[in-house]
Amino acid sequence: MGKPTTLASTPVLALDGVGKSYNGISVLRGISFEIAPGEIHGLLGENGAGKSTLLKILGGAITADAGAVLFDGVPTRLSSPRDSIAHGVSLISQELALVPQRTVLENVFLGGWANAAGFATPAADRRRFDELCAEVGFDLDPHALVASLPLGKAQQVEILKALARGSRVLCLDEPTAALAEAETEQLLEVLRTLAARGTTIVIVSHFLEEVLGIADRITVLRDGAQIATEDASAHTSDSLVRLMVGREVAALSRTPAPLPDSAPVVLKAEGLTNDRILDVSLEVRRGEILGLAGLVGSGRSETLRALFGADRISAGRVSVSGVPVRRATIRRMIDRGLALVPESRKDEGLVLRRTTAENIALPSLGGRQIGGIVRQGAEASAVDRVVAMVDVRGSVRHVPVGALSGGNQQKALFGKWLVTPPEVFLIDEPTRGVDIGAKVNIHNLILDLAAAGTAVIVVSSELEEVMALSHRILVLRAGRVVAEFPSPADREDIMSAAFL
Amino acid sequence: MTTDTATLPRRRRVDFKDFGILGGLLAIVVYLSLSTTTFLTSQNIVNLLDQAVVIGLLAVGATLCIVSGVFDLSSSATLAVSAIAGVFLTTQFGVVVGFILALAVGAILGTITGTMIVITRVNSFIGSLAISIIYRGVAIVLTGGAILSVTSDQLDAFRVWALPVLDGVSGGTILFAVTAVVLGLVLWGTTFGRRVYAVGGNEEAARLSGVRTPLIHISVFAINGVCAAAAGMVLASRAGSAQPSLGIGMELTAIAAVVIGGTSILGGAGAVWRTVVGVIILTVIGNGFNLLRWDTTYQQVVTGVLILVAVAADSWLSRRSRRSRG
Amino acid sequence: MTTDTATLPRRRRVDFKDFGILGGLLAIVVYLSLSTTTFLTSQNIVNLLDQAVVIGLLAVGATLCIVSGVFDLSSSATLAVSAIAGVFLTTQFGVVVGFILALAVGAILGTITGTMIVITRVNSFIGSLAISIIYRGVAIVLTGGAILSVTSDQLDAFRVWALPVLDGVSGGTILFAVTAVVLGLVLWGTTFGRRVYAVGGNEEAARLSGVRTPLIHISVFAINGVCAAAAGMVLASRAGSAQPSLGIGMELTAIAAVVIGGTSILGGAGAVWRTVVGVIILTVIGNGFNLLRWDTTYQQVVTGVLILVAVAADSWLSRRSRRSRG
Amino acid sequence: GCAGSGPEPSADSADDEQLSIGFFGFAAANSFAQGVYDGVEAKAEELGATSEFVDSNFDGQLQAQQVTDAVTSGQYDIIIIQANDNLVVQRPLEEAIAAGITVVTEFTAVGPDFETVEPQIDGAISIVDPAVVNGEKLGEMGLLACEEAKADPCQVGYMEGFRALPLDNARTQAVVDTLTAGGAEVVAQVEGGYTADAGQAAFQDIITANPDVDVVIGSSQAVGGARLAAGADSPVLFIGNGSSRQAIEAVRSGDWFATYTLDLYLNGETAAELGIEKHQGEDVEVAISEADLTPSKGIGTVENLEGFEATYDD
Ligand SMILES: Nc1ncnc2c1ncn2[C@@H]1O[C@H](COP(=O)(O)OP(=O)(O)OP(=O)(O)O)[C@@H](O)[C@H]1O
Ligand SMILES: Nc1ncnc2c1ncn2[C@@H]1O[C@H](COP(=O)(O)OP(=O)(O)OP(=O)(O)O)[C@@H](O)[C@H]1O
Ligand SMILES: [Mg+2]
Ligand SMILES: [Mg+2]
Repeated sequence: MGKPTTLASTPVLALDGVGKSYNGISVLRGISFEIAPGEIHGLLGENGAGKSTLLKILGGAITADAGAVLFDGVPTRLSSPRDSIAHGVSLISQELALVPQRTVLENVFLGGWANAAGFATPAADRRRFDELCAEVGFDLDPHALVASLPLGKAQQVEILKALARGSRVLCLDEPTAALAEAETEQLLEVLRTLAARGTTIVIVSHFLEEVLGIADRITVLRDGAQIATEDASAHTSDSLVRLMVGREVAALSRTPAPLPDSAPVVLKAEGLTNDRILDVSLEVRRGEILGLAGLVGSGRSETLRALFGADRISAGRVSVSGVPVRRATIRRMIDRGLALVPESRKDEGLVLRRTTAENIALPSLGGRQIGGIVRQGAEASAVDRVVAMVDVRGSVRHVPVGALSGGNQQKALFGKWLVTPPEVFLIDEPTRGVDIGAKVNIHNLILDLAAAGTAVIVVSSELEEVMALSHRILVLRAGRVVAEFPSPADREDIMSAAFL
Repeated sequence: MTTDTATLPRRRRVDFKDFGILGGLLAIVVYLSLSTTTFLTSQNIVNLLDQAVVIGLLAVGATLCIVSGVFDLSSSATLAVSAIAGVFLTTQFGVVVGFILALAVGAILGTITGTMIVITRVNSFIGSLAISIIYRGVAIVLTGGAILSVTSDQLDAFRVWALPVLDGVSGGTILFAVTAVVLGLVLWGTTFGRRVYAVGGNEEAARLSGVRTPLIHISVFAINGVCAAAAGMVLASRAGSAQPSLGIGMELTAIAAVVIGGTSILGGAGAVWRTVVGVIILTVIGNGFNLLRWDTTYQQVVTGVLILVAVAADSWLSRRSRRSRG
Repeated sequence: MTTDTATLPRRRRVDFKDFGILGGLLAIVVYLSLSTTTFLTSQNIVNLLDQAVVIGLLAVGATLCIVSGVFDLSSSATLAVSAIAGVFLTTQFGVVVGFILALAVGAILGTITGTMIVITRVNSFIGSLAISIIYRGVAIVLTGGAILSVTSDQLDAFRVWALPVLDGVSGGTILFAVTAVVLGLVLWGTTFGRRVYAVGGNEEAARLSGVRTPLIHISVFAINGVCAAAAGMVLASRAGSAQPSLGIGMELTAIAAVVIGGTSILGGAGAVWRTVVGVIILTVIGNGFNLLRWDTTYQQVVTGVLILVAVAADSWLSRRSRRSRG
Repeated sequence: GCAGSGPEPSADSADDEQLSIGFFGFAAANSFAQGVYDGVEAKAEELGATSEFVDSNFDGQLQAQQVTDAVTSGQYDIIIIQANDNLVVQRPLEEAIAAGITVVTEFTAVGPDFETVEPQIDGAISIVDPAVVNGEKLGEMGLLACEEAKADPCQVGYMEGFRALPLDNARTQAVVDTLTAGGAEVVAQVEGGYTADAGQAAFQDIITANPDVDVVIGSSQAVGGARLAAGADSPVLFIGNGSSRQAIEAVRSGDWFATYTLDLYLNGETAAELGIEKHQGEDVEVAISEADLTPSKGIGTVENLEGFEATYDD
């Protein structure tokens, strides 16, 4: 493999043998690399490789228990976020560190508001806010509550927050995982601008092309160990995958199985309307994968939730296998064979404090009981079967699912619905925050389910994903269905339909 | 296929966290056994259990509520109304029917509380506080402020929960033990229990998994109502009568016992056995003070310190043994 | 430039939610003005305000705690200890110094409570409950369970918080008004206030942004301690003395007032003016009952119903005006 | 009543209108308070006045508010009050007197002194049962029981009320002093509160720590629970504080040795009568100890209770 590259200038940040362990299990060891001012450094690795852990150490959110972090060559103790902030490090973590009940303006200057004798002077903050927005080209309402923002906008708030502190080193943990294409592009552009002005950037992402497109150098982690630190230009996606996984990975080459014309319609919706979507009609057939494309906020998630009975509809009808569903509730929809993988694992998907096994068992509890008592044996074997099917690693039965890495959590989320395979699978962002290997895994799972006769509706902000998986694609804009394309569709066509 | 080989922290079968609170109890018990001759007598243990009954019943019911993510501050008012109804119905229909109907009244009141909170979607803490004020008022209206007694020929049978029935063990103790075991099993081993944990841990995730979360909440309120009614009937059995002020303030002691046991007030985690330990800790502290003949002036200070130490130890151990990303 | 054309719901400057609770208060006030001749007299309004003082002081302090994401159930015990200390120190050093030192004692007790909770990292609810038991015990130890009075020549000066000082308005009312305005401004307009909101809204986010969250929590406990001490001195001023049972149970009423006002018990949202409205609603309900000469038997039922209606209306309006998936 | 009479209280309207009595009892939910109220109500009716129970539900602050509001509304000519808190209501009652309302403190004294029967508010009538007097009587009964038990030294357990209440502490002190002065030994002081439940637990602990205890004293509710916990063949002699039907019956049947006895109905009647007379300008006695209103002076042993009728329940 490539040899370690040497830096042209003195490093702004250097790691020397950094390590961290939890309960005696080492999740990070002997990490040593240097980053030059203005460099964009990509951090890569599979789920659970230790990327977030490393960033959290830099951000002062956790403390390393081995090695040293050096700023401008000086060893520095980072024992709290305050220390890191004082050294000009800002961490934008996967779970955004914002206060949802407060305004954008307040969040941007969180903890460091302009003030006169302790009294906040919002006018001064406002001026600085406008300057920052103009600098990076964001369009944010300073008085909006963060809770009301879509994720992409919230992400922008985080970036402004980092800029407002005048950070020298910006650490971003999967910043684009939840963003749509246009937003991703915009974000990457902002990062390039910042780097050009001398800000050092460390970025974690599972999108290898994206990293290759932006990073000057990359570091690959595997099982907490540093595998390589090299120039990005020396690599392709394939070579990176080999480094990350340690062997070849089957490429994303499968396409959906051909759909027989005789396949019956399983789910049919007519004129679904509520306060987020307008007159949405669609149908999916047995074994078909229907993709929903659109910009963030176009109403894709709302469509899935409405179909699933999770949100009320003010007009419209849904029928399953030709039988209309009256007054749809989630329970009824599940009984009719529907399943929903929601967009946010943490908020809507998993009960983080409970074990993986309990989470997987939850939707199908009713099927394994005698007089209300759980048949533990049946549950154990059902969970084992599913765990093997989706390939969650580790002793999942007794660990709170919140302690798993993002990829494994996502697999558990799928597993919930696979105990009794659904007739209709509604999947919102199937691979958010998932590594390349797991992504292939999940894609194969979806394709296999469809091949076995499940009707699937998949929503993804990654257009490639939608295009690769679907038989047919609907494009939504502002809550309406505006176009339909059979697969293979043209990327440009979809984009233009989504925009206007 | 993925090669996520980073090993997950294996779960120790015997969890440190579990020892936190048991260790605290053990320490107190050992100390009292060594420093008094009376603590470890069978009579004292029988007494101790009997003293734990009322708070115990309330606390076990509160455990289900708290695990499911709600508070029921109306439980002691439910206790009073149910006991008043129970005494009245006992005078009408006899002891057995009276007791069963009292439990039914408790279930109905709990269901009403739960339904109100689910429908109005107010926070359960303040909602049940308001409802508790209403129920206390109802208790006063029902009795006209008087005390309601059972007839004197019923008194002996009515006192079954207060008197020794089995090797000196009181009827109340047996009632509590049965309730704790049954609800412990319900929470641990039934589909209902699983749903209770799920709703408490993440209501939206549970809802999207097809759990009818309002139904779960109403059910735990109803169960808590039954527990409160049982506690009320034990109190009434001891006094031979019921009155509107019965059990005032006990809901807070019950919640304290639940939390001392280590059940999280955030919901989604906890167990009935933990609550039983919490209740026994509280009872033993009071009992120990009296047996040691310590100046009762200092009792409250020491009680507070012991609770704080127990809870802090539990929180420390649980952080040490299972760090979660939260 | 972004191309996100989906319009976000712009935030209405005048929030519906804010009207929920004011509307409730207004309705009660209008009803009472029309159905009694005495409600809208200046004397009655002066009385009303005076009646709101003690709960008001406690509730304003509790608002800061709750907004920052903690509960302080020890405030009424802090009230008792501070008042006892205040009365004792008054007999030693005179009325003015006694009052100031009482506030200092409150601040110290609050700081201790906060520090204990931050250090042991136990849930504030149970932690402060344990500490409240300790403080009550301390109050008993300090007084030997007796009443502590100021000397008779101090009595007139000592009663300043209980007596009319300005157009019939009592000193206590002025103390409450000043406290509410000051703390309202602190929460609304200072960087400290913003930190309090941030810590309550998302503690981890605040921490990662460099906010010293333990310090914020200790500060709100300290402020709450000062408020409790002030409330204690008003009570002591009314009685001319202090005793260990002073203010028992008032912390719950204070929390109820905070929540009735519409401050979220989840933290991160709320305001002092809301709490003042909540306190006044509670006081007006009681006052109205007395003036209407309704049968006090039903007072509790009606109070409970009114609280429930107020809270439910507030929750309904806030859901209507800002839908969140939460 | 004078619903529309405005904020000005009107003592002068007493001449042409029916007098109105507000009975500010401990709590409507309290049978003891109701027992006294029965006497108030009967006497008021007899003398052509109206009466009303004002429920403060054991809340001292609330009661103070109610007094203040009563002054505002001018609703009552006479206030008879069982103070939930001996100090909080002091000031509002002074205002009431200043506004021309006649104030009678009943059962609990208002003011810091737990020993005196004299009114501690200028111009009020005091028909009270001072905690210290009550404690001394309990101690006296304890010594009688010691004689009966023929134990030497005689071991007595006392189940106190609440440690946080000065009134309870004053009573406890009087009980202990009286017993000790009489040669008995107080071997246990445990919080027994005012419920059967708490009494049961307190007694269990007392008997465990002191198996030879001869006499146990406590509130009538607590002794009810204690008696139950002791079992039928226990040699312990019990003394209750309170003269409920249950307590009187227990003494009569020999379950208890004695109980402190007050005639609530008579106390209520006396309070109403004196209040009305004073309001009409007559000179009346203003300091009465309630124990003195019963022939037995409060000592409720079986022989003293002959013919006594209890009027409330525990
Ligand atoms: N607080 C913790 N306690 C115990 N183990 C932890 C903790 N935090 C992380 N881990 C473990 O450390 C390992 C590395 O986790 P980390 O979050 O750094 O992975 P990652 O590379 O960011 O993965 P992903 O791509 O899924 O986000 C995982 O095995 C994880 O389970
Ligand atoms: N809780 C909320 N409060 C206010 N607006 C919301 C809320 N949730 C969603 N929205 C808005 O509703 C619209 C539709 O959202 P929806 O989630 O359906 O879009 P989407 O196409 O799935 O996009 P995303 O990729 O963000 O999930 C967007 O404008 C979004 O900002
Ligand atoms: Mg990560
Ligand atoms: Mg979406």
